[in-house]
Amino acid sequence: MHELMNTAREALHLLLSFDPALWEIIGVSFRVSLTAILVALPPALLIALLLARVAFPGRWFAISLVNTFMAVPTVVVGLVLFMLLSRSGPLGELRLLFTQRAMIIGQILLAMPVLTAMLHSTLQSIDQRAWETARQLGAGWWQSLWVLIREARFGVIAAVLAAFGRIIAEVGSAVMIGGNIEHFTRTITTAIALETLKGEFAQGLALGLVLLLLALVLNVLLGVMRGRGHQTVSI
Amino acid sequence: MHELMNTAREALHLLLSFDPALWEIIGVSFRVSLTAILVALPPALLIALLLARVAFPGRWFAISLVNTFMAVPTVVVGLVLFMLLSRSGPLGELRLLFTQRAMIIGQILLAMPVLTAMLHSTLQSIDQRAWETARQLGAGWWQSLWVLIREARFGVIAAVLAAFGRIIAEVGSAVMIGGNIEHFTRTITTAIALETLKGEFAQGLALGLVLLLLALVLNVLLGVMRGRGHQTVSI
Amino acid sequence: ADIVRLATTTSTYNSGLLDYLLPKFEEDHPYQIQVIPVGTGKALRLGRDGDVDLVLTHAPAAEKAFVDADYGVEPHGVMYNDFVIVGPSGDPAAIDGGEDATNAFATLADEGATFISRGDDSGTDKKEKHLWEEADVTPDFKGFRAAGQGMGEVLKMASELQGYTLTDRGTWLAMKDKLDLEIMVEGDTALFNPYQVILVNPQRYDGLNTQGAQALAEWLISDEGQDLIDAFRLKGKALFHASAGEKIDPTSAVHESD
Amino acid sequence: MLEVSQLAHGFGRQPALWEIPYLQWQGHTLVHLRGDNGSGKTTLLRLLAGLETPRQGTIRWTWAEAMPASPPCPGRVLYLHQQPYLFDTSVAGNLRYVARWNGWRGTTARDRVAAMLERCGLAAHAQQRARSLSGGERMRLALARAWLLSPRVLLLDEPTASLDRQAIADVSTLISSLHEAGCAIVLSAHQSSVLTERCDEYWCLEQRCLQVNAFKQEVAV
Amino acid sequence: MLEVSQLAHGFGRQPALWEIPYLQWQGHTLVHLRGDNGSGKTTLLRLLAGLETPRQGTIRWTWAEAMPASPPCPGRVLYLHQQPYLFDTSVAGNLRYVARWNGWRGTTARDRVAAMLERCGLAAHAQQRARSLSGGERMRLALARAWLLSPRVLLLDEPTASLDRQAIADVSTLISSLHEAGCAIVLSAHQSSVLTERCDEYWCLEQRCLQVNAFKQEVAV
Ligand SMILES: Nc1ncnc2c1ncn2[C@@H]1O[C@H](COP(=O)(O)OP(=O)(O)OP(=O)(O)O)[C@@H](O)[C@H]1O
Ligand SMILES: Nc1ncnc2c1ncn2[C@@H]1O[C@H](COP(=O)(O)OP(=O)(O)OP(=O)(O)O)[C@@H](O)[C@H]1O
Ligand SMILES: [Mg+2]
Ligand SMILES: [Mg+2]
Repeated sequence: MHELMNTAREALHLLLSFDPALWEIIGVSFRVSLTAILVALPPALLIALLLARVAFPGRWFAISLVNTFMAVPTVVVGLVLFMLLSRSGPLGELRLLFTQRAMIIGQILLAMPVLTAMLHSTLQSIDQRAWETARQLGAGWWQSLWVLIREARFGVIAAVLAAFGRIIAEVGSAVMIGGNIEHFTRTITTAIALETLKGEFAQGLALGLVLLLLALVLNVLLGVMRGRGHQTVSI
Repeated sequence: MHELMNTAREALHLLLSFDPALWEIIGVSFRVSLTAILVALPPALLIALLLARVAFPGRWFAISLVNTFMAVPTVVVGLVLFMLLSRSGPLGELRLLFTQRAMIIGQILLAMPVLTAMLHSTLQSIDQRAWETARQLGAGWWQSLWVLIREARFGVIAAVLAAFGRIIAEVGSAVMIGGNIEHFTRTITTAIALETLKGEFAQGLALGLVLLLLALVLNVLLGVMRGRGHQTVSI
Repeated sequence: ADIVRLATTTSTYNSGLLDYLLPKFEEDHPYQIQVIPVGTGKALRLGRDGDVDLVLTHAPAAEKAFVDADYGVEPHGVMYNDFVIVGPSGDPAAIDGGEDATNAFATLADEGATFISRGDDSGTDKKEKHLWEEADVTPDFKGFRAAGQGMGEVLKMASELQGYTLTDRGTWLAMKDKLDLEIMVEGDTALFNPYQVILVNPQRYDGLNTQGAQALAEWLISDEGQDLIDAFRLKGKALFHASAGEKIDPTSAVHESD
Repeated sequence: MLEVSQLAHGFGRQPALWEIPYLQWQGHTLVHLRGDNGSGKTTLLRLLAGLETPRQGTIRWTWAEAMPASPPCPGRVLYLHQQPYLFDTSVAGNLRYVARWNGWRGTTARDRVAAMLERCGLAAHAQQRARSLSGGERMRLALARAWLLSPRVLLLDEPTASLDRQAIADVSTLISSLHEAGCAIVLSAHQSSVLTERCDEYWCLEQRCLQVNAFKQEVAV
Repeated sequence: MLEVSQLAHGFGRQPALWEIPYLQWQGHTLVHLRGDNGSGKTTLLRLLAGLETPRQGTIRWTWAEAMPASPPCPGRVLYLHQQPYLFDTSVAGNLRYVARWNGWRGTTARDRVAAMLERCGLAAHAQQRARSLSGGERMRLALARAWLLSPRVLLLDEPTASLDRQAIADVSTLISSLHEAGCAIVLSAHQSSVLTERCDEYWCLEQRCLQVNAFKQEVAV
């Protein structure tokens, strides 16, 4: 217990000391993960809409497949990307390995299944009349999609948060294709893994708390934005 | 490309050879993760219901907190549990470290936030009249809860799958508190991590594919169970 | 069976040495060994916290501190191998051929060559830091990259980025087929790499399996264990040299030509 | 018996929808609740069913028989939503829920469910998904669910709005027999029909007040 | 002009709800569509609006003016759900959506929205969340949304079911003026009212057939 308390204190100290090395790592983490989410969101939305609204043969299998991809271990994504981006791999010429760009690609791959599966379940639960009504009232295809998203906004936010949580917290692919290089591709989680490897548990835990504090700030901001959206249906 | 093809072939071979060592690892993985999900589900449901239906001061903060916990890195959960369960930690007397039981605890902690957040978003999207109607028609509190879950079954299944995907694919906490001990606490993901560490990428990837194949089987089964549940609301 | 927990570095585990040794030990002893492969730092930490019964590591300075602080008892040298400096076949920084590791490091810094450092406080990392000190450079030159990962990953990274790195010979041998690298410097006495087995101090924690740990440690330094270590081959190459009770001559470090 | 005093309710910071200084109802009659769109009929019925807490004032149900006093008490005072919520299962499944919740088992449950389906003209739709019913069929199913419980008091929010002429006649008959069996009923409806004509009492929400028996003539027109 | 031939539709493996060998409608009249619960009124209207594909047969809309021919063509043939779907925003927001989708901007949009709110008696509720409206107010909002578009043909599915007497009168006036402005209207309704009495034509779904102008007398009763 005592050690845990010390660690918490150390974490706060770390955060408040504005240690530039720490903020550099935080910057890399958030830049990579936020970019990945932003890039992954539009295609995930489209696929989710397709799966939720368009009847095509093999749809059920496609949904199962998306759900399955949620179980892809991060190391496996890391491995596959590594093999593709490696000098001896088919995309070696791009020289992407051990760059932030490669990490973003990895996290996009990790975020896609979570986003798609959650968005599918959300969009599917929206009343079919919503789409019909929008189309009838003159909305184009994209406008109707936008209305659906607005109607499903709580679910969409939950999906984005889940995906963001997954990729900001992941270490397997970040370390494999980022390489945990100081000042370049070291993120909070790869730094934690390193500290743990060294047996510096307190330091690792402190970094973890820093990550949590920042995630909390982000979530509270979102919570305020989203406002109080509970139903008051009395009819 | 060639290497990737070979690896895929090797994976199939591994799976079909019914190598007992492989199946042992698979057994550990699924036993641990499924147990964790089963244990985590009821409390997650209750908390989600509370957050979705009961107005109490600080509810929004509580929701943000749950969302935040989705961003807890697996290594951090591993670390904290490690420090608690270590011989020198407060719970060291339980002798849980490096056992499957400890891994289950770790995965419960990892599954809870994902489950709770997803279930909250699902239960919240269910029409308030569902609960009222059930109560009016004589359902008890638990029966009404059960009806809500049934009404929200697609979302509930999506939540369970997301949480399952997260914990079966995680390696950080499994390796920290399980210890990756052969025949005892080696799971698919810790084995992958080990193979990767050794540079045996093909072997690691093969294990990853095995995991995916099994997850796919599980998902297709669930998909069949869930059936074709798309709305046909015409009114 | 009676369970003994051994924390060891990934290098010994990944080379396959323990998979080769331990079944032979378990055959004639009533113990079952659970191996927990981690970094040196974490292995010693596990020992300090009493979560394992003994450790097998290769970081002399850290091990000395571990024993001095009474966390561990009965340290024994078990075996050794050595470090080598590896780099891309073209050798852009022109350090090849020498036996002088310090000199080679100084050249790397002067040339601003790409160098991948473990940067994880492991035994190898400590050795590397020591060499930078000897060469009188602060490692912040243009091509210096602190990866903070295990040996295998760092080797992979060096190969991908066509840079230099310092590695233990075991990992190097295990991985060199998959790498686009060659040995640049080897045989320097400064590149010596000894392994020790240390029991966790039974006075600090109840319920440690010290008896089993002792049996294992004694077996490792027994003639039987030592012969087996010497006989171990990875891809046809000897990897570890048994050294129990010897005052080792560092110059006899294994060479790849063995 | 229902006793309401000083009741007022509204939403947000708006003024109260209406104020009801005092209302007593023996709970034996068939009441037609009337009022313009937005006059607060739904709100009043929900308050009476205990689904909402009044901003001000009290609502008390008292029973001659010794039974739990305050709503919501399932099976005693039952409110039917204006747009009924159907559980996402088959039509028969919706009724089976009610049977299960009220502890009926085996053949009892099966018989009662089947009889009710027959009575409400839904037998042909028993296996259909409830959500795919037509507007009128939905309302019938909701009524069937409520009748299964034979509540002491039934609060029906525009039960006849989307029913055809024949259905209204059937519902009227059913309601009358329920009423005769001792069930008190308040129903809201905009349009007069054979059902509203059978009512004994008229409540009207007008000018933010509840007027009792004030417009019998007007309706009868 | 609407031309329907050999039309039949049903659900699952059940027999068709009805069969319509041939129907031609010039699209100038005000039509009252009638039929019992479950006779297939909603289904027919949805088919006409192009929201469903018929199991068999064809539906063709042709216009004198050169315009896209096949439904769904927004703003041309507009179907109003029996239970309208309101977007989860304010009442005014629901109308602003329509304005945006149809490319109106700035003051034009604002003025039209405000005028329509006024016309439909919803001005007082402009900022309220649409989902919290009363039953009648919901229907008015749905009507307001549709009117904003001034469609060529309007298919109204029981628009008056939950409206009060005054509202029905208002709606009748509005529908009449829309009709005079050239909008053809089909509306389904169970109960006769001032609105149904204004209809020029009667369609009745009876015994699995569509009978045109067959029951004018009966309704007038
Ligand atoms: N949650 C809410 N927030 C704000 N206003 C509300 C809310 N719920 C209802 N209202 C308003 O209160 C008024 C009364 O609503 P209520 O549903 O009780 O009317 P009603 O008499 O049932 O009308 P109708 O005949 O149209 O069903 C309406 O103007 C409605 O817009
Ligand atoms: N998706 C569906 N699957 C099966 N049956 C359906 C489906 N949709 C509608 N039906 C059935 O088809 C019949 C016609 O439905 P429809 O909604 O067109 O009737 P309606 O004439 O509008 O009735 P109401 O006056 O009650 O609104 C009903 O019996 C209904 O149960
Ligand atoms: Mg109402
Ligand atoms: Mg209908």
